[in-house]
Formats: sequence, C-alpha cells, structure tokens
Amino acid sequence: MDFDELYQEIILDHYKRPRNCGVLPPPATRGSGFNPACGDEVTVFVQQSPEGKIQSVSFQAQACAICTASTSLMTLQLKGITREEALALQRKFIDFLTKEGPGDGLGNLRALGGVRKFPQRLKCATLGWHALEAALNG
Amino acid sequence: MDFDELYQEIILDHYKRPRNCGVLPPPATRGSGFNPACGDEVTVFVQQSPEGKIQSVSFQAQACAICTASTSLMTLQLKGITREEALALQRKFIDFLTKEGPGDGLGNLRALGGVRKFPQRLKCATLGWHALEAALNG
Amino acid sequence: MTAPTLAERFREDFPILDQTVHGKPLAYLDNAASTQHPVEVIEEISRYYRESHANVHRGLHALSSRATELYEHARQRVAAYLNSESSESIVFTRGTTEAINLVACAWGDRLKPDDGILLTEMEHHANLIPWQMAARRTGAKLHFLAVNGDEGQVDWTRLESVLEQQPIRILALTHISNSLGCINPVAEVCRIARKHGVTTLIDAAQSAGHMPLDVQAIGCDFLAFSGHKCCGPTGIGVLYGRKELLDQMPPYQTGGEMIVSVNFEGAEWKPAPHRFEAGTPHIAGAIGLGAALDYLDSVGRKEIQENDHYFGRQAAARLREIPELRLLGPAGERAGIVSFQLGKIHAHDVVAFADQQGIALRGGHHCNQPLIRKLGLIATARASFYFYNTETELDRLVRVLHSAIAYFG
Amino acid sequence: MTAPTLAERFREDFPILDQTVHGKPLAYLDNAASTQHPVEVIEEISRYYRESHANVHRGLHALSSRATELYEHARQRVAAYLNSESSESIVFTRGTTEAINLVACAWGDRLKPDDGILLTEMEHHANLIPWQMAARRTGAKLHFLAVNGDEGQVDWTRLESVLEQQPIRILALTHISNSLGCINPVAEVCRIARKHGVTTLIDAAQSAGHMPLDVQAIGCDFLAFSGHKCCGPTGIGVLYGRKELLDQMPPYQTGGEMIVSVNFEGAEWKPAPHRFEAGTPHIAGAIGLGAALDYLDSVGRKEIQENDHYFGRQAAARLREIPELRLLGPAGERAGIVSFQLGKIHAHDVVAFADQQGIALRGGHHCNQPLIRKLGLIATARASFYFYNTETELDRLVRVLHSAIAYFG
Ligand SMILES: Cc1ncc(COP(=O)(O)O)c(C=O)c1O
Ligand SMILES: Cc1ncc(COP(=O)(O)O)c(C=O)c1O
Repeated sequence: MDFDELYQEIILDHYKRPRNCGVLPPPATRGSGFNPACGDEVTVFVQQSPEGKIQSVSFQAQACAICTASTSLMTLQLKGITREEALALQRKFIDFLTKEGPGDGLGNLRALGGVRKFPQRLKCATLGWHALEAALNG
Repeated sequence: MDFDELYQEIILDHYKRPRNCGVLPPPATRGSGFNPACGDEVTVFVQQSPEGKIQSVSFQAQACAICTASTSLMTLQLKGITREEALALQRKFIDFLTKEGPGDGLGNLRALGGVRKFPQRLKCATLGWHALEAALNG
Repeated sequence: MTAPTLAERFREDFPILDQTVHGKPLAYLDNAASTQHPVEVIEEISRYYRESHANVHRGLHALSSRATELYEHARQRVAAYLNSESSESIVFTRGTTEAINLVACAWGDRLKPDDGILLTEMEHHANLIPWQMAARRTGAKLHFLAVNGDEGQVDWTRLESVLEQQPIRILALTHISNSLGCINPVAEVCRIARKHGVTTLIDAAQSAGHMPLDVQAIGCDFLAFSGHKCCGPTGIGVLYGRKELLDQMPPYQTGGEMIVSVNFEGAEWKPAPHRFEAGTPHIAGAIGLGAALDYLDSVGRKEIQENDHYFGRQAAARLREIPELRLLGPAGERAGIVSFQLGKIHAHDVVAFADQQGIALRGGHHCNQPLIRKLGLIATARASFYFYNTETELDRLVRVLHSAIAYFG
Repeated sequence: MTAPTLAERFREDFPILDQTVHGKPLAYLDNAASTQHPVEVIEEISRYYRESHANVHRGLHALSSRATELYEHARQRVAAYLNSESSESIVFTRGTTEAINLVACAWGDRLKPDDGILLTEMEHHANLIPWQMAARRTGAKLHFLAVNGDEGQVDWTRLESVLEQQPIRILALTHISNSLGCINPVAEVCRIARKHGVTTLIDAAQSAGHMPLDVQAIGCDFLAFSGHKCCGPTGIGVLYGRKELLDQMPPYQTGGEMIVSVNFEGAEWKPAPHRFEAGTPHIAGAIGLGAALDYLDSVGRKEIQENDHYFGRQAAARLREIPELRLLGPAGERAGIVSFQLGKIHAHDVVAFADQQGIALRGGHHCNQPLIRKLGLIATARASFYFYNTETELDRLVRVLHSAIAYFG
C-alpha cells in the first residue's frame, strides 16, 4: 500500500527517535531550510575538521515525520566524508527521489523512496538536505 | 422579421435623407453624445426663443442608420415646444424603448420600437437624445 | 438541534463525491479551501461553450448579444444574491484575492502617510499582504486588532477606542475565519466604523456560500468573495463596492472594454463596474457563478448555515473529547470549520494519514501564518464541512484521528 | 495555393457552429474577438469538475495532488507550446490584458523619467493604455512607430534610428494586428532591440492560436496571449517571461500561494512563476487551455497558419472587387483578418445586416481607436477566419456585402 511505503518502519522509528538531535556550538557552521507550504523549519549544524572532513552533524527540526526522518537518516551518513562527497550524496539522493536515480550507496535513505509517489512531499524529504548545503556553505 | 422591424422604411428614409442636418451658429447652444462602443458622435444644435420655446434644431452625426434616423426624427418633433416638454418627450421615448412604455404622442418615433429586440442598439437610438439634453442644458 | 438532512437531498448532485480514494469512499472535508460543483453548474458552463460563446460587449451579432446578456444577467444575479442596490456595484474579478488587491490599489492609493489601515490578526494573507503593500506605497500604517488565545476572539469592545485614538481610514476584516471558524459581527463592526467615517471591506470568502448575505444590512463599503468557494467555477470572484465609491476610484487594470475614448496620449474611463473589467472577462465563469448562486438558493442559504453550525458544533465537541487534541476557535457558535493540533503529530502527517483513509483534510498555516505563529504553532490540520457532508463522514474523521495517534504516537 | 481542407476535417468538433441564427446557418467570422471550443476542451473542463477539482498547491490529499498535477502539467504544456526554456517562465493570467498590465506594473515601475517606451500605432488598447499608465506613474515617455496609410505598414527600417536617438527601455508590439491583419516581423525586431539592450514584449493574442510560436526563436523577453482566442476557456491567459527577468520583478498581486513567509509587518516572495499567481488560480481554465493547445497541435499549427493566409488572401482579393469597399491592411501576405469600410454604411449597420443572414462579424474600432481615427475612420466592419471556416462562408460574406450596399445605398 502506498501509504505504508511512504511511512516505512524505519521512517517512523527515526521520526519518533531522531538521531543527532541538538545544537553544535561554533565553530560548527549552521544552515536552515524553510518550507513555505507548511512553515516547517530545519536547522543543520556541521563541524568540519581542518582537513575538510565532516566531524559531527546535528539538527533541530519542527517538521513532519518524513522531514524529520530524512534529516535524521542523513546525519548518519555524513560522518568522516568531505564536503564534496556530502554534496554528491545530496545530488544522488535528490536524483533518487525525482529522476528514478539508482540509489546505490544511499543505504537506509532508500526507505524514503515512497516519496516518489507523493511529489507533494518531496519538499519534506529534501528540506534537511538543503539546510545541510547551507551549513556546508556557511 | 426582426431585422425589418428594426430597419423600418421610415428609418431607412431618414437615414438616407436626414432632416435638419447642419450647424446652427451661436447663440444656438450645442451638445454632443458619444458612443464608446463604436466611436459614434452626434452633435445637436438648439435655438431657443426668449420665451423658452425651441425655435430651431439641427444636428450633425457620424453614426449608424438607427442613430441618424432617430436623431433626424427627433428634430421634427421639437419645434415650438419648451425645454421641459422636450425633456418629457425624451423620457417618454426612452421609456418606450426600455420599459415597454406606451409610446403615445411619439408619432413617427414609434418606428424605432424595433430596438426593443436589439438592446445592444439602444445606445444608437438614444445618442441624439442625450446630445439634445446636453444642448438644452447649455 | 436535530441532525440536518441536506446531504440526503443534495449530495447526489455532486458527481465528484461519488468516488473512492485509496480504495475508501471519498470524504471531502476540505471545503474551506474550495467547494465542489453540482451538475447544474458544470452543465451550465458546457452549455455556454456549446451554444452561446462569443466575446461580450462590443458585439452586435446574435451570439455576442446572447453572451453579453448571459454575462450581464450573471451580474444581476450576484447583485440579487448580495442584496446590492444595483448591479453596477458588482465587479467580476478572479477571486477574493484579486478583489482585495483591486481595492488596496485603486482605493488604497488615496492613503496618506500615517493614515491607518486596521485589520485583525486573523486575516487571510489575501487580506493582509495587499495592505502591507499599500502601506509601503503610501506611508500609511497598519494596525491590528489582537486575537486572543486559542479561542481566537477579537475583543470588539476595543474597536471604538482604537478608532478614536488612531487616524484609521479603512477597516478590512474577514467575515468568517478560515482557520478559527469564528464568525465576526460584521454588521455591528461596520456600524461603528461608519460612525467614525471609516471605510469598510468585508472578506466574505468563507461566508458567501454559507449563509444569507445582505450588503445593505451589513452596511459595508466593499465586500469580496470567490466563486470556487461557493459551488462556482474557478477563476471568478466578486467585488461589491458602493457605486459612488467605485466611480471615484481610478481603474485598476487597463485595456479594452473599460474606456470611453482613447488617443495615443491618454484615455477616459467608463463608470463602474466596467471601469474595473479591462479585457475579455471570464464570461463562462460569471455565468457558472450565476448558476451556482441559483443552486445555493434552491438548497436554501439559511438551511446551509444551520447545517454548517450543526457540523461545526458537533465536530468541535467530538474533537474536544480527544485528550491530545488542541482545538482552535470559539467555544460557542462557529462555522463548519475545525482546525487543530493533534498531539505532537505534524499536520502533514495527519493529513497524509487521513488521506489514506479517503478523508480529505488540509494541513498547513491556511494562509494565516502570522496568527498560527502567534498561537505558537507551525501548522494545523483542518476539517471543513459543507451541506453535502454527512454524519458518517464526521464519524470517520474522529476515528481516523484516534488511529493517527496510535500510529504516530 | 489550393483551397484548404481543415474545415472538412475539424469543423464537426465544434458543436456551437452547428446552429442557425435568424433561420440561417451560422457563419462565425468573429474569430479575432474570440474563437470557439472543440468538444475535447469542453469535456476536459467538465471532467475536471466532475472528477478532480480541489484547491492546488497547499494540499496533500489525493484530489488536491491530482488538481495540482493537472494544473502544473498545463503549465508545462504551455511551455512546450511556446518552446519556452522552462515552465517556470509561464505565468497564468486572466488573459493578454492582465499579462501586459502585470509587465507594465511589475517591470514598468523600474522606468525613470524620460526613459522611453516604444509602441506602434497599431497596438490594441491592451498594449497601449497600461503603458500610458506606466508613463504617468514613472515619468517615462511614450514613443510610437507610425502606421502608414490603409495598408498599415510600419516602416521597420526606421527602428534602428529610433533606438539610437531615443533612450528606449522597452518595445512592446503586437505580433498580428487585430484590425489590419498584418504580421509583424517580431524575430527581426527583437534582434535589433536586443542589440540596443531594449526589453521586448510581444502581444501574441492574435498569433498564439494561429501559427507555430517559438519564444526562443523570436528572442523576446515577454510574450502574452489569451486562451479564449485559441480554442481555450475564458478567464485564462499566459505571460511568458524570461526567468531571470521575472525573478527580478516585484510581485503584481499579493495574497496566498505567492509567499515564502509572512509576518504582520511584511512578506518574502516565492520565485517566479508562483510569485505572480496570488490566490486560487483559474485551475479549470489552465487545464482547459492545455487541452486546447493539444487540440491545436493535433490540427497542425503550420496547417492552421496556411489556412489563415489562404482565407486572408482570398477574402482580401474578393473584397477588393467591391468598388465601394475600402479595405485596410497589407496588399501581400496577411492573417485571416479583413477589416473594411463599406461605402458610407456604418459598421453597425453592416454587422446588423450580416447578422440577419446568420453571418457573425464585428463592427467598431476593435480596441484600436487611435489608429482607426488616424485613418480617418470611426469604425470598421471586420471578418476574421479560423480553420473551421469554409469557402462557402466566404462566399456568403461577399454576397451579404453586396446586398448591404443595395439595402442601405
Ligand atoms: C478568508 C479568506 N479570504 C481570502 C481567501 C482567498 O480566496 P481566493 O484564493 O479564492 O482568492 C480565502 C481562501 O483561500 C479565505 O479563506
Ligand atoms: C492584438 C490584441 N491584443 C490584446 C487583446 C486583448 O485580449 P484579452 O481581451 O483576451 O485580454 C486582443 C483581443 O481583444 C487583441 O486582439
């Protein structure tokens, strides 16, 4: 059923118990994403090492299950990779949702594939990722 | 047939050979009417006696058959009557066209009754009369 | 009050309601966003295109006369529906939004620096942002009547003192709030405003299809509503304006049909309403709206209002029984609109969950973002009823909310 | 060129054409004012209201998603029809008039005193008065490219020197004149304008339904057209704008759907096209327009253009044979529009007489009053053809003009 495909168990799990929730103090950088349709807001915090690797990530969200879970799942895949690798992951994830991209290397993020059938939830699924991009740039 | 009712013979006659065509010099007063739908314009000239009677009337028109004939027929009924009588005639004529007014005392003007079935021509039939009112008002 | 029977009699007029969504019968509870269409309206539109379409006003041929007659008859129909003194007070617009933009520009440009524009905090963005823009253009100042607490009542007793203390020129307020469901005392408010020489605009988007409306009894200067919220077509709405006011206002949009005469340098305007209808209008929309108003009168506007109030009260009472649910809007009489926060569950998730059961709700800030934020919320879920909704649909709504708590809780 | 056969193949798709007027078969020759609707379009609109209507954008339930998808699909359909780079360049408006008003306000307000606005003398009021208003608001100056004689040609060789001598900021011109029937060389004109850094707007009201259109090949910055002139519904039209330009412009109307965020003091706008679509849009209109464009593509736009040119040339040739008749418009290639003065007979009388024979013509200044006056006329009668018109209808037109001369002469 479409609905259960959208709200898979792992999504409900990450929605109810989001990982890496909270604030990272400076010098960690932060970035926010805003969804005008519902007023949802996600802020992502990124701590990068001098060599340009992501050391730690956290987020705060006032958001729906899809958005919260997508952001929570995202934070689990970022540790130790570079800025460029993170942005490549973002592109791969968005292609997976919008262009039937293959999704290899996305791991648990593939659980968000149900969004393909709910284009109006695309913004929810990608909001945290746009916040990540903003955090990486700033 | 509706059309021949609109373009009665007397109307075609007054259209082809309008009566009282031309300009009256001051102290005759003048008034104009303008139809935005087609750009038609009628100017009516009125010469009133010191006692307030209409001594002579004329008009100039760049207008359709209905408008020209209605104005021409109008000029034939104004001579010797007062301003108030002329305005009463105007009201009676307009009521005849718009409210199924009785039309007694309208004489040949009743030939314009076909306009009742062509509300979009009402402006044409009354344009000269609005010009008359303007001329009477100075 | 006994349960209403309108749905029994009229629901079958609405073909769209007879469908399944995700395998469940559709329960359409999103009427505050847009209502559905009876066959009469759909067929009137088809008939127009099949039999009588032509451009209006300028035409002398038979089809054009017929189209013009139908279009102007629709204007008269709207005038009668609102008990307007004259059909010359009725301007066709795209909807409420355009109607308010028209007033905020064409009337609003007479505002001077420090003139006051008075709104309430519950205004829809359509009755807020156009005034923010007018204020920015003219230097006028915005003032707000506060909305207090979840019940969302404006303290109307403060109105007189605001009008005495501030140089308010216009008061623009909603008749029925699309997120609180409260019904504002517009006639009384307009009476007070008039006493102070303040111009009034009523946003009737949520009331026009839901109750008898009488612009003379309300005593407003302007009133706006949308066809698509009262069984009418999309793309059509109405601005009512007092004729003297309209005739004093400059045009809004310009082009064909609204001029008396034009040369290369400038133009002279027709009187209202044509001054405000530049270009080819939405002829089929106006005609379809006329058919919708006929239909609503045949259902009975008083009956629709009673039905609304019944569902509003019933829904509010049953939702209040859900302990996790925070309900917005008045405790007493209310329109058929209930807006709520369900525990910690985001409105998007509530709406998606309900949709899965065939129940159409809306989730978001309902174009009331400043108010929703003031109440400390991000978004709410909203159910809104119309006369074709049934008790069974209300039961299903209550059930689905319980299930959602179990699912997401 | 051989006589075209489009009417044989497609006329029966148009139910309205199969009727009698005053006992005579309808010959609808008023297509420049508004075209008629194939059953496909009428049924698409009905189907939408019967199956899929809901408010768009904000909704997460099934009907709202479906309506949003249909609406946004229509936007993509328009983008493809115009060969726009992206559907984000497509703004839905009420029609050409609103589209030009939008540009004259939202783009026009960047004009400074003495900046030049260049128009031709053949512009429709919709592409004249909004610029007069913009000039009045900003102090910019209007300039006109002259139309010469009854043939109504603009001397385009003068364009370069005007652009060199005057500080022109925008050139707004019609693609096909609705009273002269001439076809302006818009691609060449836009090329020259671009060279001088001048923004361009093409009024495609008369061309959009009549020929292939490619905004990239034309190279314009803006282009506007109306649905009702290309087999589409009333109340819907299109503004194409280059995305970078649109995103730099402030909003036109404000309200719901066009903001990113709003508080009591101010708001932040969405990017184009949503920035320019405040409030509930004409959803059914956009969907119906999409169906109309599908239909036109299935007829063949090149074929429609050839058909137009055939009728334009034939009608012009046959009308020129009437000694009393003064024909406007070019001697050579022309659109299927013929506008004329018949002896001393007023256009109203010609139109009423033709109507009596079932032939629908238009009479008046066709919203080209300054041009018609410049040519020393008050009003003209106009016949305008579309692909469903037949040779028989052209024959009947010629006959009725001869009879009118006899009747009124
Ligand atoms: C109270 C209120 N005002 C204005 C509007 C705007 O109406 P529309 O989108 O039809 O212009 C709405 C509906 O969205 C509303 O509920
Ligand atoms: C050349 C031209 N421009 C603009 C318009 C105005 O179009 P609309 O009335 O659909 O806004 C028309 C049609 O009347 C036209 O022929």
